[in-house]
Amino acid sequence: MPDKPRLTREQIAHRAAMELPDGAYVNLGWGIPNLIADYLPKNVEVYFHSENGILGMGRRARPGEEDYDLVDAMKVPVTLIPGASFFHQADAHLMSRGGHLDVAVLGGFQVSEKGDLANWKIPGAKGSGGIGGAMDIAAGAKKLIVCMEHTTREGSPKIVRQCTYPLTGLACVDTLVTDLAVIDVKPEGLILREIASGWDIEGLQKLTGAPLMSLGRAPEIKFL
Amino acid sequence: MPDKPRLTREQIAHRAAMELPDGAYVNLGWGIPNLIADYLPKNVEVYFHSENGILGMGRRARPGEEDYDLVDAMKVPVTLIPGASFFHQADAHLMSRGGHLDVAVLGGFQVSEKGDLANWKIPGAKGSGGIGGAMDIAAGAKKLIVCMEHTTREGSPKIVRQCTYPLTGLACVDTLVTDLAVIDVKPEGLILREIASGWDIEGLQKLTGAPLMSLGRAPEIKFL
Amino acid sequence: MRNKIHPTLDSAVGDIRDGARIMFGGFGGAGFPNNLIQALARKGTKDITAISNNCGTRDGELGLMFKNGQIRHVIASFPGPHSNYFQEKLAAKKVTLELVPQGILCERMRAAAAGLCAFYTTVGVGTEVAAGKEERTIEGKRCILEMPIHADYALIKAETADELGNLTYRLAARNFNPIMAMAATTTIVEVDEIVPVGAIKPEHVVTPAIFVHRIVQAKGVRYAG
Amino acid sequence: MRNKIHPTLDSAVGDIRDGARIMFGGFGGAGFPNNLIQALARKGTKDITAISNNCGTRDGELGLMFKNGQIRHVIASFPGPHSNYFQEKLAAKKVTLELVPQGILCERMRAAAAGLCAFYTTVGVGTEVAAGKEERTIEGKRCILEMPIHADYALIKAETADELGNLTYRLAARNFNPIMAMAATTTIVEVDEIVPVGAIKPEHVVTPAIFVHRIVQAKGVRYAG
Repeated sequence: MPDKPRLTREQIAHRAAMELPDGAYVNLGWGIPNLIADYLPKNVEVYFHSENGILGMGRRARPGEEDYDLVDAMKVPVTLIPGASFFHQADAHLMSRGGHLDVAVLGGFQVSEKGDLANWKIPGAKGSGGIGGAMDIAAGAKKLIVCMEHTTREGSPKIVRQCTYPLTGLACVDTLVTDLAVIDVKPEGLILREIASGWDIEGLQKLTGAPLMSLGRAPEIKFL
Repeated sequence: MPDKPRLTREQIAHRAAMELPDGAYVNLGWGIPNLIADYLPKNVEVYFHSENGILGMGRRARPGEEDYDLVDAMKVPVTLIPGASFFHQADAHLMSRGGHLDVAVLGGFQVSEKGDLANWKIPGAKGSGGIGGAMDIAAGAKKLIVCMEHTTREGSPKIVRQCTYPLTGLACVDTLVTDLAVIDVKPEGLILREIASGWDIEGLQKLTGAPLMSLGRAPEIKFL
Repeated sequence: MRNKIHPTLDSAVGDIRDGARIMFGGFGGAGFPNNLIQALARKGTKDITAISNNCGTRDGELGLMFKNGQIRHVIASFPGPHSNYFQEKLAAKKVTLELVPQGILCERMRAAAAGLCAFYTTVGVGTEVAAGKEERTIEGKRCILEMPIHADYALIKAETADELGNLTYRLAARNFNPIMAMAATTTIVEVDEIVPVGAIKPEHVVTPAIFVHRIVQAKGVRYAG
Repeated sequence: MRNKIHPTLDSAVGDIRDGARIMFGGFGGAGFPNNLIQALARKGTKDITAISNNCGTRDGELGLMFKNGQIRHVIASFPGPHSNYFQEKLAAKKVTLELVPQGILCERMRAAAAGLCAFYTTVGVGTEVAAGKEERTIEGKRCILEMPIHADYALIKAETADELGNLTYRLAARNFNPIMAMAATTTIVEVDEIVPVGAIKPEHVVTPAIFVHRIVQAKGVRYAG
């Protein structure tokens, strides 16, 4: 039995982009979040922060346009928008940790019903692993959105009662955008805000490791 | 009976200026230290730091030359030398507290035999008092010189076993330049390095509230 | 795009309520937001906690705030002998004062800006400023615990803002202003000049726009005293 | 005037002894002191404790130091999947690693620079990085105690130095370099260009000369990977 359709990675990014308010200062993490800049609504202007000391990052550099002194946190050559600024890495993280970023969007391996995030290390993976800026950003952003698939490739829930992967931060996630749902993490629990077309909360709950609540029937995810 | 001659404030500053090594980064406090810049030996180039965010402060501004956006820590209009830089007050004190200043020279009300300094508040004085940057500078400079008269106007020793005035910092003073002597504060006690012309250690000891030691007969203070 | 530019000084401070905690930039006559202070005097906000290096002079800087009785508590490093209105109110117990070493004042504001919970310093150990503070020994050094200083507003002065709020400062008028801009919830800047977006080279920005919430152009009132 | 300018890369690193603690600037391919690293490889200093965000790539940045077996311990936030020489040495237990969140890495270096003894942060609470660290609750927030990271040397890269050591950086090649310059006992900078004293506007200086001890002009070797 083929599964009902899920959002693509690009659609997750598209839906997450709709969460960004006009004028917001935003940090985008690795993975799906890095696709978000392509899906900003036309009337929304946001300012992208990079933890290597850039505010006002523009699109990625086109072939021939690359300057390797101007890279983002993924080491990819980028461009600037007018009004950009540079600062050192401690000031960059003062911004992320000190509550100056309006929104940060990170990828996730697991999110708990309390909003704990695990996104930096897979247990048993080879090599050193690496934290990067994720812990500072998770701890400090005014609003933290996590973009991820709803389940692992094997079909296990990535939204769980308690994270089993190494943690990035405690009670830091505000909103989850997955390939099946938009979910807000509230003191009372996980509140289903929107659901993928063709899915219902019962079907979704089976793929979710923690109880979902809903205020009435959750509307379908739509794209602006 | 008239006292034997003592150094003038200008001579104290002159003698203290001779303690500054070539190329040093130096902060000068209020009072006598502020006169030091006029007495630098010709072959010595030092860089003056001001805690309001200047490195490379030059002489005071001449009449008609004043720019009130360019003042020193005493609010007096100053000039810049080539190669000066500006930075914010937290970085200015990162320099003073973090051990980046080679020498700081402060005024003093009392200095103890252990090198404790009291220089910000006279007990019983009216008003709020004010600390300013003295505590950070006292705590952090690689070498702290205190310039002061050897005794109060009433003739009491300002060099004491234990400070009775409110403290600026503990065990922070390295060298004292007074109107009667140059004294180093060492773990073993106060070591008389030089003495004013016409004075001997016995006469000096009577005006000093803590024991003075000397390696042989201390030479006279001379001016380059 | 959020419009951060306010048409008047009065609108820029229009929502500052009684009891607000406010940082005021400036040092030694340079970089004080004198025009914003005058607007706050006109507004008449009371019971202010003021965080500032100095407490002004007879006619200048924060002096007006004390003259008007708008400030209830002060956190400062050097109120200053010429801060006569402050000294009068302090003597009359109409104002309370917390004296903080200047660098620690900066550092406590920066801790607030950087989301740090507290820090240990050797500065002030064994002095009056250590009173009531936790002391311990770390790596053989006696040190005391210092807490962040947060504020609802920072009133600062810069030379130039672009329309997004990137700031540059003139000479030593920089002083406390960039630190306060980072530390306060809402930063209001008066500037000599507002320039188009892109007019400031990205490497020359001192305060990035993320820290600036309201911009107002003001003809500078300056006090040498 | 102290002459800070070294004629060669080799003389600039000439006194770095085995066992030194060294900070290496750079992030994401930008702002690495690649020429100084090559000089340090020629010198053959061993048992280095390296403090750096990354551990280099196959051929670039710190990679060479690991390939040569010169590094014994690393403090880093993101060693990186392409840091193959580091990963090999780590797997072979020839190198030890302390993983630190990137902003805390910056902040611990800044604490060393600023003469602070320690600080409390919420970052890392409840995670692996909290292991062995003191935890307490301040103002209702769980936080952990973090210690300064000192170093004997910082090897950094800037675009321009004047003859006194004032530095400016190009674009995002700034990154860790100014922080490390402030934190280390001796800061050695390789630059594209040395300009006369006075050529950099005082407001545009990013790293003031007080933090810079040795300057060497180097043709930049750059690694995109």
